[in-house]
Amino acid sequence: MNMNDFSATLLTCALGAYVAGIVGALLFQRAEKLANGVGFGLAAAGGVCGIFACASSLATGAATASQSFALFPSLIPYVRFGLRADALGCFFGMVVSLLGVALSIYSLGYVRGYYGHKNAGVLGAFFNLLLLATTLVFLADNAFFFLIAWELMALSAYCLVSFEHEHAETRNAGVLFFIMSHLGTGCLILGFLLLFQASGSYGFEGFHALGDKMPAARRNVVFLLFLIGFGVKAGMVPLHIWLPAAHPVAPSNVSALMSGVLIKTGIYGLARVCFDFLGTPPNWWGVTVLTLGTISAVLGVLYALMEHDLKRLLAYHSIENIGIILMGLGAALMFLHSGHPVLASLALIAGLYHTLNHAVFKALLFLGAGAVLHATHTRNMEDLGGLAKRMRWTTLCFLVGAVAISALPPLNGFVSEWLTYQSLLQGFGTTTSLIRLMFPLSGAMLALTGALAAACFVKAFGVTFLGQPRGDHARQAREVPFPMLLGQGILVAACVFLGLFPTVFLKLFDPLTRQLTGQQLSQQLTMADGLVLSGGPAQGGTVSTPGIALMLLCLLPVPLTLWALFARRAGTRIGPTWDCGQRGLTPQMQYTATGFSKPLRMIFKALFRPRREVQREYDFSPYFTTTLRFESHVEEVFQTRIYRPLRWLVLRASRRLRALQAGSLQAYLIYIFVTLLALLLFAL
Amino acid sequence: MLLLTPILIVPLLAGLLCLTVRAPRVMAALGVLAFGVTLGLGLALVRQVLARGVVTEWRGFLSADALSAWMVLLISTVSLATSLYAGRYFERDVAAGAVTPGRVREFFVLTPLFGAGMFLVVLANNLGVMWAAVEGTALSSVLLVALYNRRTSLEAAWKYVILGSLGLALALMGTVFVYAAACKRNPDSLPSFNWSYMMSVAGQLDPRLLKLAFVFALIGYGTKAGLAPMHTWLPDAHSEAPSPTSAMLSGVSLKIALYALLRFHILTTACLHSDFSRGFLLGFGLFSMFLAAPFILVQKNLKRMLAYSSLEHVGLICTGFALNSPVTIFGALLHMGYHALTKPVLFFAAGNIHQTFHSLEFRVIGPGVMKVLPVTAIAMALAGLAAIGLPPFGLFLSELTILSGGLASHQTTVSALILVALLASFCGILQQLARLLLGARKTGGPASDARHPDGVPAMALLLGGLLLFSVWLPAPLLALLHQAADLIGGRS
Amino acid sequence: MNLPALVLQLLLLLLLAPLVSGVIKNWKAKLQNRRGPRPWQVYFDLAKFLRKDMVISEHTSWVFGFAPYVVFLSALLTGLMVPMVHLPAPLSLFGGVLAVVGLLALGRFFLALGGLDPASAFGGMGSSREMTLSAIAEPALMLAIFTVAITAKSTDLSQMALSTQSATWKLLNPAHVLAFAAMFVVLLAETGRIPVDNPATHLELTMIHEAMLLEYSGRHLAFMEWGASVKQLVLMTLLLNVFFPIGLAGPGAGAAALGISLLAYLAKLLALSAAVVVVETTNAKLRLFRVPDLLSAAFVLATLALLSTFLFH
Amino acid sequence: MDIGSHVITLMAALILVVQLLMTAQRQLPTSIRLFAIQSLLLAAIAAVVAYYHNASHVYIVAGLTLAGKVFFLPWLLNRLVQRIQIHQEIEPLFNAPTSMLICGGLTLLGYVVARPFTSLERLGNNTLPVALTLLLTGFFLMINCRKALTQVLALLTVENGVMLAAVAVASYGMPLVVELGIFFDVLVAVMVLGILVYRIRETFASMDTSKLNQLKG
Amino acid sequence: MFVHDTLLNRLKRGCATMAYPAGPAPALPERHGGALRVEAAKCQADCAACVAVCPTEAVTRPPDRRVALDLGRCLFCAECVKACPTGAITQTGDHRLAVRRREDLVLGEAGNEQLRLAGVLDEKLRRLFRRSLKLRQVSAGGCNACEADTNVLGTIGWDLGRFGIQFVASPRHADGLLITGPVSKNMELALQKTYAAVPEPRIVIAVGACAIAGGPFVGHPQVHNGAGVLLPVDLFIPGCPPHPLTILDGLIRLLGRLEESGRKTG
Repeated sequence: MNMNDFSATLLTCALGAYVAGIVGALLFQRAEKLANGVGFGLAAAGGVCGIFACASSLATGAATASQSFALFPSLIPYVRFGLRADALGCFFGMVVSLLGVALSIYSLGYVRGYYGHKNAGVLGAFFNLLLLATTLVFLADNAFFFLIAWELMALSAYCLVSFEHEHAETRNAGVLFFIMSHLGTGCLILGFLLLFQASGSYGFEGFHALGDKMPAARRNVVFLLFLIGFGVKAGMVPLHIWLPAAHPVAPSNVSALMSGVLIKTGIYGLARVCFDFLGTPPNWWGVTVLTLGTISAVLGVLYALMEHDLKRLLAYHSIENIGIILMGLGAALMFLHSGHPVLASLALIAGLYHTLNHAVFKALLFLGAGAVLHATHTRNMEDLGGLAKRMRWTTLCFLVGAVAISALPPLNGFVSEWLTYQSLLQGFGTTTSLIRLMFPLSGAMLALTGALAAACFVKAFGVTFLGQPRGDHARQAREVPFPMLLGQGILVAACVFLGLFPTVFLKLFDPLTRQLTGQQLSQQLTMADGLVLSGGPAQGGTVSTPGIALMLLCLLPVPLTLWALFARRAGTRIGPTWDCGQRGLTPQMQYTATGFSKPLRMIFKALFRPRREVQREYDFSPYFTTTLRFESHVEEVFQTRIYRPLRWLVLRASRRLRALQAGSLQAYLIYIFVTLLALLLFAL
Repeated sequence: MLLLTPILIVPLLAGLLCLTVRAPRVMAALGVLAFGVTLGLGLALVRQVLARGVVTEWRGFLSADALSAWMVLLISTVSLATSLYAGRYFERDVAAGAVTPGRVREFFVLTPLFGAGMFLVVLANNLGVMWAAVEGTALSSVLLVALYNRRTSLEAAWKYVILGSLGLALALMGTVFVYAAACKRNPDSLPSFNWSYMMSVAGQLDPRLLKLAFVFALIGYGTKAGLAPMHTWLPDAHSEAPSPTSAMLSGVSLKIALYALLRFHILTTACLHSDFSRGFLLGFGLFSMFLAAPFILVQKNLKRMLAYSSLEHVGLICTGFALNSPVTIFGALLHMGYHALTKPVLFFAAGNIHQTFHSLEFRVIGPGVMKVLPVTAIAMALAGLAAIGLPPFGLFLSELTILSGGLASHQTTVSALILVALLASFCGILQQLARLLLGARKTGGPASDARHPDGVPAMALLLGGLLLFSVWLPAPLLALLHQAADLIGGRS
Repeated sequence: MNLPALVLQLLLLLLLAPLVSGVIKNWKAKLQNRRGPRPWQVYFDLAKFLRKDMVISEHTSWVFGFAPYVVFLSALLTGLMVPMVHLPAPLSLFGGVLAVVGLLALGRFFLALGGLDPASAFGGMGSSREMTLSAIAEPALMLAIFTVAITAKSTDLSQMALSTQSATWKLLNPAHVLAFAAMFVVLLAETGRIPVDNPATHLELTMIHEAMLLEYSGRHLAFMEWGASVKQLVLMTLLLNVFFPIGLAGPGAGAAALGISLLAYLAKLLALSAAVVVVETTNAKLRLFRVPDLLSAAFVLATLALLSTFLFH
Repeated sequence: MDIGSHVITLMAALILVVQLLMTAQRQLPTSIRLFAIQSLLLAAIAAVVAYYHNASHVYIVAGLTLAGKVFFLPWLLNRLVQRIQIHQEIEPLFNAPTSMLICGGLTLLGYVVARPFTSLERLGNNTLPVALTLLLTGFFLMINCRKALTQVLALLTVENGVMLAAVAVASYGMPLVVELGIFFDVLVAVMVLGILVYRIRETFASMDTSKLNQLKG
Repeated sequence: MFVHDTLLNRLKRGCATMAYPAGPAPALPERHGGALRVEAAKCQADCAACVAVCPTEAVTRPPDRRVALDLGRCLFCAECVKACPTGAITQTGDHRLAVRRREDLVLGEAGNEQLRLAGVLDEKLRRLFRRSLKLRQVSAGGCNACEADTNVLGTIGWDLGRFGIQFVASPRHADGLLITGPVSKNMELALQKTYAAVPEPRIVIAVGACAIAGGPFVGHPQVHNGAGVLLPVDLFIPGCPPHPLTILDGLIRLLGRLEESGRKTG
């Protein structure tokens, strides 16, 4: 049984596990504990099979030669439910399976919070359906099956987002998500149909390098359609408004899955279309994707800084990281245009490696936020604080996630951003036109984004976990049950492993880059048998995260010897925090999340247009106020400038159109009469 | 062995029997029995049609080709589900005093007649008889619409009958002109008015006369089919009629008029060999789809929203036929089937909601129907998702077939417009249903009545059928649809 | 990487860093016409702090105790990656300029968390301002690095120094001068010098870097101060050896060459310190929300440097 | 042969005149009577056609039209008028002169549309344009008046127009079974309309259809 | 341009710091009488002129014992010198007033007509703080005279920094407290908390009569009569306010940076 069949059977049993998970969760709805166990247990099992299937087919290079196999015989004539585990599909399949395992284990603990008032079985069922649909999206091999899986994914995500549909805010977020996602799918349908028109069949093999055969104008239209369609799902800036609305209201394990994997389907789509289908791209494609990526990155992090709702903050960070991934893809497209396949595959590896990293550390952060929510029942950072001493392990996991997302050295965020920097740097030399200025400028913006992300996560981690608890919820917080910690632990291990041993994963990218750009870079990028990561050219600069981690440990004796020499007799005393001799620090005196981001709000006033209202009530003199109400808002430019006016226009037009059906029989008769006369006069 | 006549006679008999029977439960059973038999006969007819192409009886007076066989199936399925649902529906209505037992009897008499009329339309070979049958269905449904005798239902019935009869008068003018064209060909003998005869001589008919005939038929039958701008009666009639009737109206009666219009379209294309009739159908179809979307978006009444959604689906089916490539016509026929399975469920659920909340205004029903009527809400959610074209259900399949057919025949702009219209109505319906079904119950309003939810067997039958046929298209059904598609495309 | 070079550079780093900040304090005093503390005063302070006890706030978690070690070690590690005396820096294989920037960011990240942990308002304010200003300084720093990296076609510091060393006219190249100016402004911002932040102030409300250390005492404070001075030395060395690599000993240099290289390095270091002292004494501290204008000026300088890489030659 | 066509042309013109009269006046009973005259003329034309083409079934058609539309329907409508005691048509949409002008325009349109087909008629040269005009003016009459009963009458005139077209254009009317089907349908239609008018009268206490405008949007 | 002129001006002025303690101490203003000297032997039998005239009862003459002048409470107004008929109390013009123990401040007994010089810290503390002493100044209700004089030490003339002594913002960084002011009730808690915030080993320096014994406010209900009541004080620098030279002398003597013969050390 050669490798291809092995991974195929494993894949089928993974999907089978998900289906069993759905059925099991629905069947045992009444017995909540059983439904939770069966549902998420099977999801975890499916995830494990998925990881082995994809990893094995990627590692053994079986992915490149894989044929598509029908999942089950299709009873509908021209629809073929074919799966093809090619390199790109396997890579993303691995991402979804890895997250599936970690999140399912986490959910075993998290869903206990829902016993009694919400139906855990339905949550388990839809969770499995989402995993199933996402895996099918990655592995589908014809447009029809892809669209079916895509819509199923959107549908199950909608049901999961509006799981706690008691609050109006959740319902609106769910509807906004589904409508924008479906408008995106509309563009995808049109795009695929245009490809179908050009290629004659639905199969993805038929679409390969179809772009070169299509007329330029139509090819650009197809590209724009796919950019919009997948951009909506990925959360690119102009089309991102659903993301900060939908993720916070969803249950935490779901928002982790959505942030980790769902928005990656958009990236998968873009990669599949731009690199596999549309052949060598014109230059403006790459420039557009790079610019949108940069804008998404900067705006994403700037808006994240202004949030004091933990999960909205993480949602905006998803937009930022998607921006970074798009920068990688955009750069790769520009290199493909200027005929530098090696550099293109470097940029592509940077983008896709960041996809994997983001999936891991964003899910980890959402799980952390979920744990905080589970313990304190609030997402508002202004009521949290001091959780480090009460939730020791969640704090550690969240810190690892925070360090990873801020792209700080030993962990995986740094590695993928380092690769992105390398590709942007080497990109400067590829053309002589002024376009090459974009690379260093977007590099500078990436640096700004990285630093702002670090600032944002100092705020998020510091205000939530350190200092004194600001509300009594935070004061009574207790550590979350073990499965939740295990879920986070797996992702922490993944973060550390991805960070310290990037060269191991580069080998997995070989079949992928060979399929998309025809290059194989893992030898070129690894030095010193896997410990050092090189940027490509000989003296082009290297980095070795294991080396950095090792040296950080080896340098530890320096402070220890200093301690031994000088400070052996020094003691430690626990005392109150220094408060300039006042009567003692109250939790309200601590720096709040809003306060922390105040300098940046002042600096970027033009973008945020901050508004603050202070209402003062006093009895007899304005100088002795009895109550003070302070409110500060940051204007979400896209909502107030683009989407709200658009929506208002549409509704006003529809209301005006309603006057057509005003109830008078005469008017209706006149409509028919006029139509008859028009036809008689003009049509004959 | 006679097949077509029993299809007509059985519902007729059931209708008349209901006059004599006392107990409403028996009348409902009669209805179910009648349409059960017709469904069985329909299946037999399908096998016959696949075997012999066209089945005729009474020397060609009744004839059934693939298209009419398919219509018979749709009519009997929808009517069966309706009568299944109507039994318990009217029990509750009578208990609530909304309608007198006399009226219930009127319902159970008229519905089988309505069904019989529809059967006659699809089986009649003679265009004149077809017209009379459509007139018959119109008249029987008018009294059904006016069943509740409220001010609004009378208003709806009046508009329905005036606009309907006017439309049919124009349709009659179209039929007369067709017949005139036939007479012109051989003035001496009295030509037969049969459809089969007409098709055989289509080549020699006078094109100008046929154009005029098609124009009148288009306006006439278009009004009955609810194509915009002649659709104005549709939301009023479908929202004011009792839910079983509006299910039949929306589910299949619109398609009957479309069937008649199709006959004229086939005839005109066969005679003119030009895109004359296709262009009109395309224009009216697209116009209906685009007109429905804004109304759905700002709709305040549940059944009116469902009516506009039917308008949009009929528009899509009409555009599907108008694109005139075998794949799109096959898609449109498939869409007819799926829509006939989906829409009644929505109306049954609306009926349950109407009887529980005594209103159809979104404001009054408010959020949280899921908490009050869980089974109805789930059925409505599933049917709603199907109606807006989401994959697990067949409508997505048929919509995509129509679109891919359109693109395969290089009519890209039209397909793009169809897609835009579908997206627009998707947003409207999703937003309204989400606001209605989800959410916590607001204070006051009926408590969640735990009694056995009604109409479940009917809804289950239809939803089960929909899910079954979304996944599995049995070979005979496929052959039938291909045969019908060739018929419409003028290639058989 | 050879061990003796690593240990030597480590010792040089540990000893030289406090000396440089001592010299800067002394020269500043001299320019204020007072004798001022002796340059090696910082050693005494550090030694005393190491010996002293520690008072730790009751609200702090393990992060408070962990932060000083991260700051100190990350600063040392960046020191080992930057070529000071001998061209390929001991750990140049482990990371180029991007790794240096990343490690400095890691140090700053934990420094800020250390500031937030004791739940005091000053610590929060300090970390908020530190993270804000460093975020605004980052694009200018990265663009300056990009300018040099582009001309040297590598992000490895040793490679950059070599490429600048090879063409002597490179010192007067406008791109280099502009990039140096931008990096100098960023140096002032990163090490908390006068125009951005006043290291010797007592007013807690005006502090940026000091505010985060208010709660630290004993050896934690020693490691923090030492780490800060090492970070300052690293940034200065980065500036010097990338833009003015005169006298820097090549890969196979002998003892004499190393000696000359050390002397040249010390001379350059003192020159740069003099520049810093002059800036500090002749300028007043900018208001907090005027600092971004200064840093955007640095960004413009860096952009001009980037443009001039291909406009003028 | 030509006498027949002359007679038919004359009667068609008369039908048109009756139609214009009906548009102009407002009294309900007179409208019913005018409708009866119009049906009579139509039955006469059918009889003349039947005579010249000695087609027996057309006689039956003529007889049925006579029985049904000249006697039975007017009787039914008059009984309805007595029951609901409303005789006066209220303010129509367009006042008399404008509606007459519009009818003129519609007649012109009818002739323009029907011109290419006049060759079809073997008896009477312009009965088809008249039929078309009858249809259009009947349509306009329905738009113009607001009384439910007048709308029914307008509908019947439209239906007369169609029957006239059938008689004129088809060599000698349509097959009998079709004619019967159409005839009975018209009868049932009028009965249903009568029931509805009666119910509206009870619930709305007035016949003004413009009050029927609660269903909006 | 601006930078150029500043630099030239600064370089022209050269170093403005005084040579003390290497060079001679700057002259005290003449009004400053310096330390007092009490020779009880010259006292007449029952003369109590000085007791009556002293504003803070610094001078006491219990019936059975000889006159005793508590320099801690003395405001150096030199009224007693003027009032003493026999010149038992005289001003020596000596600026070295700092003492290590409170009782050393009481003059009049046979052996200690004059103040002993402040002794050096014990060996462990001296080695720790000899070259680097960071003090946290706490003004516990003082009239800002002592604070001003302490502040003067930071100017370019005195330049306390050259001895490694520095005033710091946070008590956590400090090695000791320099307290001025009579420790009012309001400031008691603040003083206690600041003292608690300073990590061991720590020293306390009381500057000025108020900090030592309450100064002019001695005995006031809202005052704790000096820091000694609350905290273990290591160095007392009397004076109201003590001349900067006295404070400087006390500090560097405390750290053992001043080797000088002459008077005994306490």
